[in-house]
Amino acid sequence: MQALALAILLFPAAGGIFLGVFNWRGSRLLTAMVGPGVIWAAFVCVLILLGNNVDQDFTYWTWIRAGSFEVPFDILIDHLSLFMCLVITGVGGLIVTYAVGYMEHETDGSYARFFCYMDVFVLAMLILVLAGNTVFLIVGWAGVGLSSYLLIGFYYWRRSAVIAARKAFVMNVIGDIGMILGAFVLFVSYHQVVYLKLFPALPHTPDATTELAAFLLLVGGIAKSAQLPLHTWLPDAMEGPTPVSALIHAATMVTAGVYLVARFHPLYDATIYAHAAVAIIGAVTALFAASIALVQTDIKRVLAYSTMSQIGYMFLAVGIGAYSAGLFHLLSHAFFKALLFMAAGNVIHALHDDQDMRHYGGLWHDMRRSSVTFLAGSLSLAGIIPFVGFFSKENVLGEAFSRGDGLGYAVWFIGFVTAVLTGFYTGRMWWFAFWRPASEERPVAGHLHEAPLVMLVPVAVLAVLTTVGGFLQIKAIGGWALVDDFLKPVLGEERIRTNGLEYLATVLTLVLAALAFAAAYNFWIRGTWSPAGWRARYGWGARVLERKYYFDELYDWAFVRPLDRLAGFTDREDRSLIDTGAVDVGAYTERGAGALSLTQTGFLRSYVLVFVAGVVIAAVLVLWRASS
Amino acid sequence: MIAAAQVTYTAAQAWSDLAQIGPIVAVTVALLVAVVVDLLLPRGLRGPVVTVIAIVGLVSALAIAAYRLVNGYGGPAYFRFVSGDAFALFFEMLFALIGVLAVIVSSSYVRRRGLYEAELQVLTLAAIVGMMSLAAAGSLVTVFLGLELLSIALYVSCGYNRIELPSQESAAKYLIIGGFASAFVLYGMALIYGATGTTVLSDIATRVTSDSAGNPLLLLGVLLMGVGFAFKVSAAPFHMWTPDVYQGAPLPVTAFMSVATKAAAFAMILRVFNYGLGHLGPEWQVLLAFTAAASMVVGNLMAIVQASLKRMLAYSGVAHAGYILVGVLAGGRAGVAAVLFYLFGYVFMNFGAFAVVSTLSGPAGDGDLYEDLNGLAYRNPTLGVLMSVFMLSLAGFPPMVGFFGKVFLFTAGISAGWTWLVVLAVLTSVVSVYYYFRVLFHVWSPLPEAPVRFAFGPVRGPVTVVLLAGVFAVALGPLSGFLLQVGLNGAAPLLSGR
Amino acid sequence: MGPATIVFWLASAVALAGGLGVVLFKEPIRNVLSLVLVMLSLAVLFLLLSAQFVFAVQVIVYAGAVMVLFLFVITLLGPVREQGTVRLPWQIFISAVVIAAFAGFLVAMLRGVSYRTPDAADPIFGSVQSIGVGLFTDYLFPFELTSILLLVAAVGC
Amino acid sequence: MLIRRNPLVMLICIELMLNAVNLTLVAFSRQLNNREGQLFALMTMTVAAAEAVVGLAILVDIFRVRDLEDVDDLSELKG
Repeated sequence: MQALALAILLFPAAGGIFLGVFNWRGSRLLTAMVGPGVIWAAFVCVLILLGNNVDQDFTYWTWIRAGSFEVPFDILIDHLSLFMCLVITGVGGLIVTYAVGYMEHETDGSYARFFCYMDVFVLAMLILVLAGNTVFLIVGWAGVGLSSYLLIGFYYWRRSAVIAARKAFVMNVIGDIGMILGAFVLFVSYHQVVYLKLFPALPHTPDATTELAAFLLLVGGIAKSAQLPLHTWLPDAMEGPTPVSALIHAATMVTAGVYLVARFHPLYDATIYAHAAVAIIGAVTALFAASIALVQTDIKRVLAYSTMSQIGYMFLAVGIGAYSAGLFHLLSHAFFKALLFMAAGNVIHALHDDQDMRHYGGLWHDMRRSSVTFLAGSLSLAGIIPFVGFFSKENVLGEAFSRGDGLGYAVWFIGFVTAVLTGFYTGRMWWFAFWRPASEERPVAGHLHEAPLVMLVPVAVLAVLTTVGGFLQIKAIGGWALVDDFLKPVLGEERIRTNGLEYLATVLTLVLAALAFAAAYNFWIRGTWSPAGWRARYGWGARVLERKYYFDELYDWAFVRPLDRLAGFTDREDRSLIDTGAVDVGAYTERGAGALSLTQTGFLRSYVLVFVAGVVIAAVLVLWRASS
Repeated sequence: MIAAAQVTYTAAQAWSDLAQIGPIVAVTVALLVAVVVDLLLPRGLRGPVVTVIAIVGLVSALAIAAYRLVNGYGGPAYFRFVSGDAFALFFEMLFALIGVLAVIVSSSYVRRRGLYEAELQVLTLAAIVGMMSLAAAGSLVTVFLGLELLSIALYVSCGYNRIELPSQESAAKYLIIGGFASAFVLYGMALIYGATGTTVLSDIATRVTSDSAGNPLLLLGVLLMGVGFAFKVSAAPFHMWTPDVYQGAPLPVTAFMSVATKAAAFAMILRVFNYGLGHLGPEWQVLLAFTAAASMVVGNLMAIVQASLKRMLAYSGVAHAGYILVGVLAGGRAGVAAVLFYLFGYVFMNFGAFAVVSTLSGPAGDGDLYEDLNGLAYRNPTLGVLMSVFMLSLAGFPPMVGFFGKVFLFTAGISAGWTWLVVLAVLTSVVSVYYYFRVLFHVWSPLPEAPVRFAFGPVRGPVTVVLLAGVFAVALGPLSGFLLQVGLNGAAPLLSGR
Repeated sequence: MGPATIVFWLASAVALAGGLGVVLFKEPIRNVLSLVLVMLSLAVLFLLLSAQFVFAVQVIVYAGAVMVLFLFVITLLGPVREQGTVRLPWQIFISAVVIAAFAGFLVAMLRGVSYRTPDAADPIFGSVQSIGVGLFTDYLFPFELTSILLLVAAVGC
Repeated sequence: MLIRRNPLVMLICIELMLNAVNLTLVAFSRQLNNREGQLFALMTMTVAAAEAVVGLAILVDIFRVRDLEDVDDLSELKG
């Protein structure tokens, strides 16, 4: 079993190395076999481990030993990590298989490069969830950031892609710092990095240290999961190829924050403010993202904002302590969002990479199979019974409602409003892009080609899962709770619901979301209530939403430009701050004497002056220290 | 009546002392042979032969040091003026390794630039002798002489390209500011000698106790020495020379200097401050904390705006000096081991990066602008991939060695209570990601339309070196446990006194 | 006030004057000659401090050989008088401030300095013999290092 | 060092600094009855001589390459 646990990591690693090093110019068929193959192999390993009911911390060797600081290379196999591995390798396998068809237009080198990156990404993600200590968690965490950077910038000849990649990377690195500092705080306070030793050492009552550590880890979580206020990278990340969006920006990477909170649940259970912050950030992000999704016209961006919104639900759930509800929503979201992205990918593929919904229409006739699957995903996203999204969302909101305190009701209410908005923008997407008659701006005028089998089969599998997956956990109708039971060894018992009212709330949510979905038809197809009229009346609102609440502008103003200025300023330190006036004089000399133009800086004397000034500062410090 | 009669120095003693400085002897012998050979052989043969001699000398130094380290030999020699302990052996191995790499790179470089070869190798060997003595020093006198030996050898190497003004300018600047800093160090040493009556570090360690902290002579001595040491590791605000000197010097010299001087200077700081003046901790710590913080901020910010890789790496070196100082400040077993570990990793990643840049130089000059790297990954995939590895490692990206080095340094720093400094270090190292990744953008950008400024010459030597450095930089990540153990062994002699 | 004290004050005054000359003169040749003056007066001070060997080396090697080298280079390059500068107009002002601050701190630091009690008296202190024994026992390793140092200097120029 | 602009004079100033150190060393040596200070001073002289020689060599090289009257002309490397 020990070898098998390691094999989960070794398969994608081997695949990545093979494709990256040996198969640059190798056979295309081999690439198409190896790329998804290794992920399926890892999936099989996970299944075997699951079948044998393994629950153990495997230590392979001790990586670092320095006094009390000891980092073993260990893989923690428990129900939580297996659950995550199932999602990553299962859904990931489907997506990478789908990519075999989607990326077919790439050149051979690019084709291998794509699958190499994908395998590396899956590897990093698996390290992240399998790590048994905080150091390896950081390794995986940063590795995920790096590979996502590579994948977003996959079309590196497109400037926008490169910029988006850089933006994602910077945001992720901000998160990494939080993460690293959090791990530092934990290590310094409790002298442990291994989870199984760290968690028992945590106090059970809140104190400043645990709050601080939990907040810092949360910074890592919100950056990776694109929650407020570190969310701006996710919509831009849609510059990557669609399978990347499906894998990274829907199913796996962005849910890492949820996993993090669940993994560190002993820490969050011991805190008050940090834990509540998780719920509040999640709820606010859910509402915020859903409102922006109302006005987006790029289909992948709509999906991106809906991803943010759904992850907000997950944060909300883990923030109120309903960990397995959050993870169930993670699972369900992985199903339906990957489905939506891939079905949308089929359409984009058929329409020659046009992502603007306004140019769509008539797809119901031309691409029936993709449309049906997209409908399943949409209904699930909107939370319509009996799709998986209904059950998981109901689970989250029900837990919030039955919590019975102010926080619970508050986040429930936000979640409820979001659910209605979700129904509306999902409906808009569906009616507008698929149901409406073909737009005259459609880039492909005639009949559209349905996607090839290799792309349709994974979509179909996910469609089936989306339709029946809800029956894993049907608390809403008083049934069983397989996910709760499965995760119980790690996350503990879920609360028993005592409040009967929440079923009423559930019905209310369902009805209103369904009505909103239907109302979108009136809005966008029948034109009973014209969007143009609304826009005329509330133009400022639309503008705010279209500019995404001006977050990008805010960051540019608050961070990017001052940093540029600061860097420019220090740049001139050598030149003019110290040699005040030297630049002008230098320019004067240049004009006057021509030859004497080498004079602006690099003056030895000012170097010596700075040196002596440094000595004076040092002397002040030493004197101050000695006299105190 | 004469004291000389009492001095007995037997042949056995002489042999044992000589064995303690075995690696230094090996390099010195190579140096002397090289000088003689340089005079005797016809011009065409000199370069290759001297190169071979240098490599043989360095490799045998490496072997001797490794042998002695493994067998646990080592102790003071020559009336405690020099020591062959594990700390010294660790650095001697490190310098021998860098030396081999540097000799190979410069051999290829000077041929491409059409310069004389033999003298540069002789100077490199001399600098290595100086560095090794510095790491092995048991007395302030040895420290000073080692420092001067390496500095003077480097002054000359910087101006090695005698017909180009930048090279000359770099040498002159380095010499004048370096001499200025040396005078500071020396005055500090004189004051320490005045306060303690000895220059032997172990005696100083016993004579300086914590209650002598108020002694102005010691205080001033620490201040002046600390300033000079900070200069040598190019920590801000004593770093002003670094970018200019790095940019002007011939590339292999810059590469060698950027890593070896830094390692040697840190060996010196550890010897003198952490060991000799351990009881004055609070006094020198405040000074080094100030320079560390200044280095991290200034180095990282200035590096962002550079257009030349040499200058960027110079400022990044300033920043790294700041990080390493965190470990020095932390002190103790963990801190010193972390410093040794980081230096070992840093040496290979930084040298590797410079070696990559050195392959871009041709008869026309050095290709050290970002633009010169465009499409490197497609022109020479090996170099491209390894350059990316070095940059990731310098940026402290897991699972490269740079990441683990930072983990060790910062954990040691936090454990010792330097939390504010570590937080600053983490923040600034995030800033550093920005400029390291800029290099990656250029390396992986598509091939330029215009013809590249510098085509590849015969670069098999440097490529080998880069490959070696890359292997070290990558392999050290997984092997970090082992290396840290070696570092801990090396730290032990410094701490046994207390 | 014995003769030794008078010599001390005289030599000190000459050394200080020479030091100022080194810093303030504008023709290199005068700087060098001032430095020679400083060195000779320091040599006298060394003698007063019963360091005969150091005295000899100072006169012969330093003031003699090294300074001649300086003079040689200056004559080789031709005497250049420093011109008034247009560059770095603030340099002198800032320098003055910084140096004043530095000097102030030095004084502040050295107030109340206490010296270490001397070692036992050494009958041959300062003699050439004492230095010789020292050079070839204690200072053997540093001594050898200086030989390499000089070799490098020879190779380097 | 701070106000002189002739590189030669800067070298001379360094020599002056080293001489000051020598005086300190020898004075301490006398005061402590300890010969180490004198030995150290001898080493310093050697170093000073070597540094002066190398420095002069570099400066002569520079003067050979171009006519330089002022250390401020050594400012091609900058930024």
